[in-house]
Amino acid sequence: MTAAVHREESFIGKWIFSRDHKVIGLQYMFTSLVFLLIGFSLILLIRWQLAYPGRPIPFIGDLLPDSLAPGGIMMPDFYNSLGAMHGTIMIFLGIVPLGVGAFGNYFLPLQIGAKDMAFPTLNMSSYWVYFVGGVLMLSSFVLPGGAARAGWTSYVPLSVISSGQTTWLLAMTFLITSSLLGAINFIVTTLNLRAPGLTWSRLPLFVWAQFVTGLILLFAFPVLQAGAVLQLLDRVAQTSFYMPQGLIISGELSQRGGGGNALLWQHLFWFLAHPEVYVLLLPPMGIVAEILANGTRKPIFGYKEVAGSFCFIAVLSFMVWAHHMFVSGLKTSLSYLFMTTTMTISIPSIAILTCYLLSLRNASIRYTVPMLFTLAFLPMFGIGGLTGLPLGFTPTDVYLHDTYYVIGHFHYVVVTGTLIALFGGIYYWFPKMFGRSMNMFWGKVHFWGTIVLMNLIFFPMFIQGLAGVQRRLYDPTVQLHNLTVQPTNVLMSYASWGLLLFQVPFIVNFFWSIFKGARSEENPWQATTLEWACPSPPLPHVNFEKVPTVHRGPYEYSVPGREADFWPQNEEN
Amino acid sequence: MNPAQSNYGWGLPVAASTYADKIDRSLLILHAAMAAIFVLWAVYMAYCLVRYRKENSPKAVYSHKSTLASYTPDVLIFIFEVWLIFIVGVPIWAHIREELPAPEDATVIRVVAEQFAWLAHYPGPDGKFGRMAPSLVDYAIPLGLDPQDPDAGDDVASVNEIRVPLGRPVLVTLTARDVIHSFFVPEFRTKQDAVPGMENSIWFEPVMAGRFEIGCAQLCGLGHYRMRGDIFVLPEDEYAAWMAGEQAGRRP
Amino acid sequence: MNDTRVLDTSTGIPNGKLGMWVFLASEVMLFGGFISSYVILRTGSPYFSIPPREMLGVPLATLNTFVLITSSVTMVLALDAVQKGSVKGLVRYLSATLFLAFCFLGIKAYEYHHKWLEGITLTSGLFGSFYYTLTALHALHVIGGIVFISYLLAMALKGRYDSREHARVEYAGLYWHFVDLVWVVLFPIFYLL
Amino acid sequence: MSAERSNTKVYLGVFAALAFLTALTVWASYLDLGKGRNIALALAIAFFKVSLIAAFFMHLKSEKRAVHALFYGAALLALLLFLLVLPDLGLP
Repeated sequence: MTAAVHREESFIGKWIFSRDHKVIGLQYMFTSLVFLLIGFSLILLIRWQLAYPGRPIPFIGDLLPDSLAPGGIMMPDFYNSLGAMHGTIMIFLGIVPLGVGAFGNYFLPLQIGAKDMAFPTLNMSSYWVYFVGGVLMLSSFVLPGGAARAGWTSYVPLSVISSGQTTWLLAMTFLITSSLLGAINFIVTTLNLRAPGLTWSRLPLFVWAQFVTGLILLFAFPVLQAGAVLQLLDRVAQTSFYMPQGLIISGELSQRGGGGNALLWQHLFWFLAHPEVYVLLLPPMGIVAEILANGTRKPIFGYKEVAGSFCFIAVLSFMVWAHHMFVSGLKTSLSYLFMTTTMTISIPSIAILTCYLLSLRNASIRYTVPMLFTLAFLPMFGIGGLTGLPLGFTPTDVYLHDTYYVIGHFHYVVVTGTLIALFGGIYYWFPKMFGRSMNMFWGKVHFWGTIVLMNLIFFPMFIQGLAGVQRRLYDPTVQLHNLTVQPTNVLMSYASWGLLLFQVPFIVNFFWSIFKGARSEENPWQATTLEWACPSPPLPHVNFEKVPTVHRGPYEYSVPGREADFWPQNEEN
Repeated sequence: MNPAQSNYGWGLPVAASTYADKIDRSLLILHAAMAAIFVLWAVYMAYCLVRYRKENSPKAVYSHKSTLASYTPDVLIFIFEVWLIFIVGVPIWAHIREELPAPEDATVIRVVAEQFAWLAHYPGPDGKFGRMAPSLVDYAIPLGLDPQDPDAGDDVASVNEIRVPLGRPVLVTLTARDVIHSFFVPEFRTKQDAVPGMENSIWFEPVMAGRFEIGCAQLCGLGHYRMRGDIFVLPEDEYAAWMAGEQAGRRP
Repeated sequence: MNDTRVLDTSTGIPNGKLGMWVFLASEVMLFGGFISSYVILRTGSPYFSIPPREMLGVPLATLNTFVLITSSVTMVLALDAVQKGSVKGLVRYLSATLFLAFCFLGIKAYEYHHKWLEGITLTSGLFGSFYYTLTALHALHVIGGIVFISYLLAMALKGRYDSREHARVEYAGLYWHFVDLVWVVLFPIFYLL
Repeated sequence: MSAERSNTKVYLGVFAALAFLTALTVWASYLDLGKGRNIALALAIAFFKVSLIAAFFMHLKSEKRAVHALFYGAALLALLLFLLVLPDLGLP
């Protein structure tokens, strides 16, 4: 393959409309980190309202317009908007673009020894469609209708009659299109552009995770696209796909034709949303596998079991969605089926966790910062996974559904699971991306502060859930059964504000190290996968000086009879 | 009588319906199993973190062999789950969802959820619900009861308050008028979405008299948090007296 | 003879073709979602009134299906022609495909107008809503196909394609056959059942 | 190159089959075979036409495993969505 003639690109061509997967990866990273911060700050306002219902928010209160928070006291509508946008921004604009867009775009081609993604222009347009979707989603706060307020799940008929949803739906269409373009790229790149010798059983688990995630996105997102189009028409064109007969809205009989079914949206939405939560989970599990093998200096225990479990999760994730609907009028016969499939899908997650934990045996563990995050991922994701059992089991789900137990469950999986692994990934691959390493002392400060405070926020949610505190309550003290556990809200609120403080060292450390971090050589962690076989940052447009050929599995650490305890994939002998 | 704070503690609220203790037992079994699994893994992991740290074991042991024994956690949990679902779960779920009591020996009530209130509708002594027309709905008659309908004569309607006699199961037919709400009574461990355009029926049988709180568990708009109501479980005679009072109030 | 750019992909399938197939897989799920919603509401909702057959204009729709099938054939003949190296054949068949695509849209526009006057509108009932939503989405895909094929025609006229270099013609063919395939499913479920 | 000549014949043959099947399904829809059988027949004909187009026009017959996996995977998942939602909302 003739090396691409390196023409001097203008600043625009090089950084803004670049087709280089590394630049697009960085664009995704910076944008998704900003969105994560925005989404996180929304919930800090909610935490004040939950801790001290009805009292004016101290500093920010009077900055907010009177339509949203007169006299600094947050109105219920604004509270619902904050909650809905927190969920939407964190999932669709924050974590998935960080896990799939940033890490996937940057490191998938590197780890398979490719020059770039299969379709560079498609890759660039996927970022810009995501960017437009993100801006549109955020702009809904200032648009006349205000932000969406029917939860990130946007259940009908509430989402059809309340304002702010049209912008949400349009922005979602952009985000879905962006994810689909990205998924096409990931699948074709993994299938077609693997370096010579890189067979499926030598593929790093991170690549397995991204490939399987691409397939899940490809098959799941279009169904939500269909659902969103139907809901958009219900809102804008007065059709009634989801609007049943004879609705009486604020006193008057609605003039719609009626005949639709409100549960149809829930089926279409959760058909995407459950595979989506595995899209949130799989890339970080891939990152954990990479860092764990590197930190324990030994091959991941049961490579085939883990890769097999990824595929098994992907297939099963399309058959479990209605466990979100056990109490929503789903027919009882179907709830038996979905309870069984939900319990079956817990097996591959347990299998993966078992393999990761068994990798610690006979290891030689290095407590580097990425390794700290990875080791913390294991128990935290364990709690998240285990608390999923009572929610997938119908008799207990009857009580726990739509309470704070559910919120504790998915935050343990997504925040102390996925986000912690993604932080570990940032510390681990920062030297490769910028040629400098992040400050490890501040990394440890960030780690310990984040882990402790996250547990202080999310563990009391289980206590609230068992006490029956419903989710999305503007003022929990109105319900008498919430009064006893109300003090936990105060603790959780202070912990969440503390968590914001502990992100400051990370943010400063991240941007400071890009320019001033200590220089690091090509393979600082002495890892074996291909992305360490090219200069850091990798050569623009071609990554590797010469196309690497792969001779062995991805995690050949501590091979007996060799003095170096790591054996890179591309080394001949 | 306001609900003594005793109904709600730091753990589960008081189990005030027949199947509440079944659900509590399932919760206990599950959480005990989860705690056991977590503790076992935590102990194992802590041991590994200390025993196999770099200083203590400078050279890792290279192996790709995944022994059969490594599958024991998965197999054990799978067996536990199979037992849990088919032996424990399915019977309880069938009991809660499918064994609805016969209408004649249960207190039958229609509950219509609307944006931010629970409208209860009792059939009255004749046991028959009056016709409800959406077109008749207005402030005076929130339920839209048709006055001319003979059955509606003795119907009783109430807002955010439901009275039921102790000792008989309660059969509730749930529907909603505008958006999806969710009828949730923590003490009875019962929860069911009220979906517009659909009639979901649930049942519970209180085992103690008292005042229990209804909450809405599905986001239904800006008033979702204040959409609360009360279920008063009255002894048989008190309930009869109340119903008689309602009827007496009816005849001019 | 396959396109010469199938060099060193690990699966031996050229990137473009695999990309198109992956895209078509997502399209199957998109139309799958729509058609499932339509059929489910049609069997499930008691208020789903199906208009009488005379209002649906079955003969015209049959002609429309025939037009789209013919365009699918001319598309595959275009690919066949360029594989045999005859650029003239390619141009001829591509223009035929374009013409037939415009015919399809023309007939579809007339059908919309006719149905709207007959009383089947977007908000006249669930059948109308689903009919216009799905067929409009399909028509959008036809328009997308038209843009793709006109680009091919322009390139073919400039002599860009020959028996060795014609990958894009194949990919446009795949896309166009998929659009025809979707209509083959939409036709019976809207008009005949 | 003789294999090439017969291609056009194959395509025209498939074209004739598709045209015939379209006419057949329209004609069959006017027969009153009972609701269930009408639906089954129409869907069977549509499925047959779809497989004709996919196999011959899209050359699915001569494609590699990866493409087959994608196409059948998508079709199966779309069917899964339909078959799992139908009993809940579709049937009384």
